[in-house]
Amino acid sequence: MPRIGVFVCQCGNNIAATVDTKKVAEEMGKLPGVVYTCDYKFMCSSPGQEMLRQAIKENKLDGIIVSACSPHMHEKTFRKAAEGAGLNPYQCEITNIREQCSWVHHDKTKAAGTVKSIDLTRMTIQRLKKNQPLKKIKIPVKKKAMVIGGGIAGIQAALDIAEGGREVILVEKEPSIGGNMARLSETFPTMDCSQCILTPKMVEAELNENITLYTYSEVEKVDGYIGNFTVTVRRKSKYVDEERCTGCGECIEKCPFKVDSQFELGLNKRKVIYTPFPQSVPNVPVIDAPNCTKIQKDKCGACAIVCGPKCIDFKMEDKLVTEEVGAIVVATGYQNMPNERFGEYGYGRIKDVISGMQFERLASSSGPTGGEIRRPSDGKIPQSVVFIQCVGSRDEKKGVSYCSKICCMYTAKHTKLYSHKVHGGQSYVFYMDIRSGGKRYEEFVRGAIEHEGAMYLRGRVSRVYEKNGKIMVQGADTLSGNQVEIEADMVVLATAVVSRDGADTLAQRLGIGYDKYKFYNEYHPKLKPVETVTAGIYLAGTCMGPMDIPESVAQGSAAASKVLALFSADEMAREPITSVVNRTTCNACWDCVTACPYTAIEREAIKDRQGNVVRWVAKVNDGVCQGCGVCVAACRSKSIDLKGYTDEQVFAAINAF
Amino acid sequence: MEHMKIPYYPGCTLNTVAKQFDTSAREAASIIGFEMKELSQWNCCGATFPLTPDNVIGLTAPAKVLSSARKEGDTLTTLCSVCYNVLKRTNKVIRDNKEKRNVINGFIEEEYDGSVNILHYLEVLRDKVGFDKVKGAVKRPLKGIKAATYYGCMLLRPFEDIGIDKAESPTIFEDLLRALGAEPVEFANKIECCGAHLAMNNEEVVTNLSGKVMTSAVDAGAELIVTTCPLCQFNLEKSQPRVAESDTGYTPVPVVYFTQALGLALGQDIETLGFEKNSSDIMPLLKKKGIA
Amino acid sequence: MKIRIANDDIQSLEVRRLERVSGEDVKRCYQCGNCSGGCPVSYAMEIPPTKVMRFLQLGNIEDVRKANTMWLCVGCLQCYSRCPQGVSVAAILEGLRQEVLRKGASKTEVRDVPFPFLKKAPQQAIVCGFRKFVG
Amino acid sequence: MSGHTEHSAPTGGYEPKIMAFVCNWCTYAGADLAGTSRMEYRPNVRIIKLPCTGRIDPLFIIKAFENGADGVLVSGCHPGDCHYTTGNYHARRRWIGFKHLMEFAGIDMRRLHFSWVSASEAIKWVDLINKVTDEIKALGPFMEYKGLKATEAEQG
Ligand SMILES: Cc1cc2nc3c(=O)[nH]c(=O)nc-3n(C[C@H](O)[C@H](O)[C@H](O)COP(=O)(O)OP(=O)(O)OC[C@H]3O[C@@H](n4cnc5c(N)ncnc54)[C@H](O)[C@@H]3O)c2cc1C
Ligand SMILES: Cc1cc2nc3c(=O)[nH]c(=O)nc-3n(C[C@H](O)[C@H](O)[C@H](O)COP(=O)(O)OP(=O)(O)OC[C@H]3O[C@@H](n4cnc5c(N)ncnc54)[C@H](O)[C@@H]3O)c2cc1C
Ligand code: SF4
Ligand code: SF4
Ligand code: SF4
Ligand code: SF4
Ligand code: SF4
Ligand code: SF4
Ligand code: SF4
Ligand code: SF4
Repeated sequence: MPRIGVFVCQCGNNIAATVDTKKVAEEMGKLPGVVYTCDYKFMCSSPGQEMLRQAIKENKLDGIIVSACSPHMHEKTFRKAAEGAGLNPYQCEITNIREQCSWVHHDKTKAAGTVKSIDLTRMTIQRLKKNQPLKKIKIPVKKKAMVIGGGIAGIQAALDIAEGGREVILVEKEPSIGGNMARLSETFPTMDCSQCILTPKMVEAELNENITLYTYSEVEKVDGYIGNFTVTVRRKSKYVDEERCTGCGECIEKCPFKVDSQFELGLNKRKVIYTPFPQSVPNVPVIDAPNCTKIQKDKCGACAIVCGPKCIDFKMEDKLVTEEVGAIVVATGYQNMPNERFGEYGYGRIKDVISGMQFERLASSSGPTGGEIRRPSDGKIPQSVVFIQCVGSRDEKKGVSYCSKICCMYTAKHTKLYSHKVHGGQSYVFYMDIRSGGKRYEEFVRGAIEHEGAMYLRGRVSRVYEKNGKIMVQGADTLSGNQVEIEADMVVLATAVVSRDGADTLAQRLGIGYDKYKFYNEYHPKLKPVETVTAGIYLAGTCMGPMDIPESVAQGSAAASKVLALFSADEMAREPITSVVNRTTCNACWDCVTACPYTAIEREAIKDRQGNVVRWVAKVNDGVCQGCGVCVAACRSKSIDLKGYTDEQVFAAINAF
Repeated sequence: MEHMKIPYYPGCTLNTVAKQFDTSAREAASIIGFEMKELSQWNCCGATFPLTPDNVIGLTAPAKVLSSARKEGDTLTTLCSVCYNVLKRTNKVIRDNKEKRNVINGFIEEEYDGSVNILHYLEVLRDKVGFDKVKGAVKRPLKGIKAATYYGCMLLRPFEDIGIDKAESPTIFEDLLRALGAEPVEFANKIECCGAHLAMNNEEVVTNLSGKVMTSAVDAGAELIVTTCPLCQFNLEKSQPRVAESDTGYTPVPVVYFTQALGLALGQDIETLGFEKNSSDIMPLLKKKGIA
Repeated sequence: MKIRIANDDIQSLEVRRLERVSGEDVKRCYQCGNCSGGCPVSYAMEIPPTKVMRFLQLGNIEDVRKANTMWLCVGCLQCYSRCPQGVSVAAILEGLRQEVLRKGASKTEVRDVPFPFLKKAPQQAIVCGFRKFVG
Repeated sequence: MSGHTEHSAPTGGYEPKIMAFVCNWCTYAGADLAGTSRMEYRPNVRIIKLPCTGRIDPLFIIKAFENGADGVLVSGCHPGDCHYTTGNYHARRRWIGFKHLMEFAGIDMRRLHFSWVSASEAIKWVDLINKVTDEIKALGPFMEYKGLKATEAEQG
């Protein structure tokens, strides 16, 4: 027979005014297994708690009920008090007779409130009888983090974590970190040069002792859970020994072959052995294997000959490395929508129709034109440039329905750069709305219009075509209500910001969610903006959706602070409310596996002595399980149950109704 | 490829004022090695796909054509872009919209389910025959002829229903002309409208739109304009003198059906191509290029 | 021109009827201007396509009815093809034409069409023209 | 062991007994807010707190009816707001198959209510309880299962 104690709280007059607490206690005393009852003025006060501890000890109670306020208020208090008296804290249950009874049933005769309190307390008592002692789950935390993606968001996160004294591995799939920001010329709203503010950060990341750079690398596999991830990284062969390379650039100099530069978006060529851009970090070239004649046809080898330290190895292979980390920050960024999708704008057909990012390269002093705005077809300086906004954005039919958020700003920036660089040139901007929310953003756009003379036309462009060597831009100016046509020398498309190709594959490897555009889902868009549903995995920057540099950086720092908070203790304690599988009855239907929103359930092989698999069963990973109980309801053979909310406990409560 | 017989819907115009479109196509087919088998029973498709979805009656005429085609095979080919557009869109409605299918079948007293595959003659050449094979059959390459391939509207739009090629940057037509030895030119208005049925009451607009098509073609260096639709053909040819009148820099060029160009390249007897039924004259160009 | 706007206009039953006939939802239009920009006949229209949509949103169907726009639309579908919102102004204009034609009125009487045209023009132009202009 | 205290309203007459299964994060907190705001509502509901509506087993509901409930209410977070991201979707998906089961078990579907109440929707909670109580009251006691419990007890 259990020995249960029931403590009914009066909460001053808060409960006692409409609930006869004495009667509740008396009634409960009549139930089998209840060996102690009382009612008291303030259970949560120090004397109240002391009384509770005393009663447990004196009456050798093995379970207690406190009928008082909401468990959200004092469950922790009373469980701690019970623990102080040597009771397992999960043998203490709360009945809510304040928020659910006294405060909502104002009947002064106390009839309704008392009856309901008695019912609720009885239900809790019956439930308590089925309780099992539980232990908090302790998870050791590996205090090393991984950041995936070395754009500005990832760099910032890595630097902040390193600054906090923890080790970080920064994984970047390109030969250099820097991401899209490395391509930009000057940046809104302050117009500082992108390279000037980015390069120091890149170098810092390279030099910081706590940061290990894995460039030209990709995450292949992720196992484990918060505090204990095991990540397999493929380090693609650079064909250059990173340790020995001095970055002298001789090899690049001597390589006789050129191909289109991806970094320059086709506006320029690069060698087959290359660094993406001069300020690359690390400053170690890689060989573009599919284009290298040595690797493909065993001819050439010029680079290896000139390399002083002899670090070129044409036989080098990819390496798989495994890293154990406690937290992961995902900062894989964005790409631009392919412009070819909009045949009406002639991109790819008309040479001087370029993308906004290509314009950045033209305007960049380290770009293919040394910062002069020259059009790709003939190198002439364009005297009129038409900018088309919302290309692919806000276009449900052919593009994406969302607003890309940054293009209004960077287009205004482009008109400014253009007017500074080409005197007498005229820029035209076709826009639908100008979205310039942010500190000093609206002023920035107004400046482009009022001081730099950009002509803003409200309307979309319908088509772009060539006529007598000019580019004709045909659209509407909805403010005057007319069709308009402009003869331009160059057209710049502000193409939509979209998720990276392969973003979904990475998300699946990490077990994080993504939306229909393959942007990663934050746990809560307002209150948990850098967390994911998978504990221990955080997000930063444009892998979540369009944003500008300030936001990306803020998120990098936010994610880093989450990681540092996690790393501040050696282990994490978690509520033991997790599911367990009954291995004898589980028939491996995997319904629970599909149902679990956290992919917390794994398939486990049961082997015989010889090591042959005899059977499969489901297995819950305590580190991952969040205790929602969805799996329990999904299991048809009743082979999985949720600790703290077992079927037995719930049925006991229902049966006591 | 074994001998192919493809059910064929000529439509009313190809039976009358655009006879040369029809005959040149049939002849070319037989040279390439397939047969266009005219439907034994057909009626006018209505020449307009009703743009308002509540107009189901407008779909009955094309539905009748489709249901008789069903009895003769599982594909149906057309030449005229308008017929193609109307039949293909109607077919899609019947296939995808059960409610409308029932209403339409009730009207035409047939049980048609939308299972006929509608192919434009260009698609037959591209997908069933293959442009390579067409190229192989060329006897009289249209060498040195800069040709403007004028798509117009109905062959391409709406993309979701038609899908013959990319709506804004199609190439099927150019690819054919290239196979025939001609040099297709890229011109601005190749997918813009010629003025269509406004021919009936608004010459001004038709001249303007057709004029833009032709001037942009000629500006791009075209010496010949090739069409896929009798109405385009009519509007362009009819407007050309007026365009030349108002724009002194404009040199008129011959306008022909693509099947005429095809027949020419395949070595068909020039006399049988019906060029005399066109109101523009292709002969000087052919002479100049040493083709005739 | 000043447009007075009242609740009755915004909730106009006539516009709702037009929406039903055309299968379009005028609210979908976000006034980007692409249709006016691309419409080949826009230049000759008294109210270009984008403005047609705006007038209908405001419930001002009267002015749209009076304009030449619907009779100039060639049904080329450039508006629909490029509308980011998937709106077919062509269908709206057809709906407006149908309103007139279904009442038996005509834009063009058969006797007004010149005989040489009837003789030489492709049948399809005549059939289509009749469908678009004759009630 | 069941020992439902028979009770009647101060006015006398029939008072239905209603069991509510609510999630811990949204609806339970919403009900708490009704309390802290001192709102008043009908006293007929007994809450059982679960982590998520996704935890609810159809048998819980059938058992509630067996134990004398005249109506059952299920309430959790709004779609998209689930604390466990998709738990409530699972719950909703399950209802579909589950409705048939209920009907098969002879339960009048009007006695089973589903709702979404967020942590801030105290008013919605109050209105919901009042509405459900009145509706069940109008339906009268759920007699189909009455006595079932007793027979079971005799046998087992
Ligand atoms: C034309 C243009 C102009 C702009 N101008 C401005 C401006 O003036 N001011 C401003 O504030 N913002 C501007 N922006 C926005 C700015 O580019 C972004 O806000 C910023 O670059 C986002 O940084 P990020 O780190 O989130 O992403 P990214 O820069 O995209 O970095 C992501 C990094 O992750 C790497 N990566 C991707 N996938 C993987 C993987 N699977 N494994 C490993 N690594 C991976 C990528 O190689 C890349 O290095 C502009 C954007 C454009 C398009
Ligand atoms: C009408 C309206 C509707 C909105 N709706 C939304 C919405 O739907 N969604 C959304 O995301 N955002 C919304 N917002 C924006 C949202 O309110 C803010 O983003 C958010 O509240 C900002 O929080 P905060 O902590 O920065 O500032 P605040 O909420 O202003 O908090 C600052 C706190 O600091 C205290 N304080 C100030 N000075 C001192 C001092 N010297 N010493 C000590 N304490 C001090 C203040 O008393 C206050 O408690 C809305 C805003 C408005 C005006
Ligand atoms: S335990 Fe809760 S109900 Fe009791 S006195 Fe404290 S606050 Fe009030
Ligand atoms: S071996 Fe390859 S990378 Fe080296 S110089 Fe030759 S082509 Fe360039
Ligand atoms: S020559 Fe050798 S050391 Fe110099 S950059 Fe090339 S690989 Fe590095
Ligand atoms: S930010 Fe401006 S240009 Fe970019 S999608 Fe939004 S509204 Fe269009
Ligand atoms: S309780 Fe929820 S999180 Fe845990 S295993 Fe079951 S479904 Fe997954
Ligand atoms: S649903 Fe139940 S039986 Fe099926 S695998 Fe999971 S625990 Fe095993
Ligand atoms: S293109 Fe579409 S959204 Fe834009 S103005 Fe025209 S109808 Fe409206
Ligand atoms: S269908 Fe009519 S409104 Fe639309 S673009 Fe063509 S002519 Fe203009």
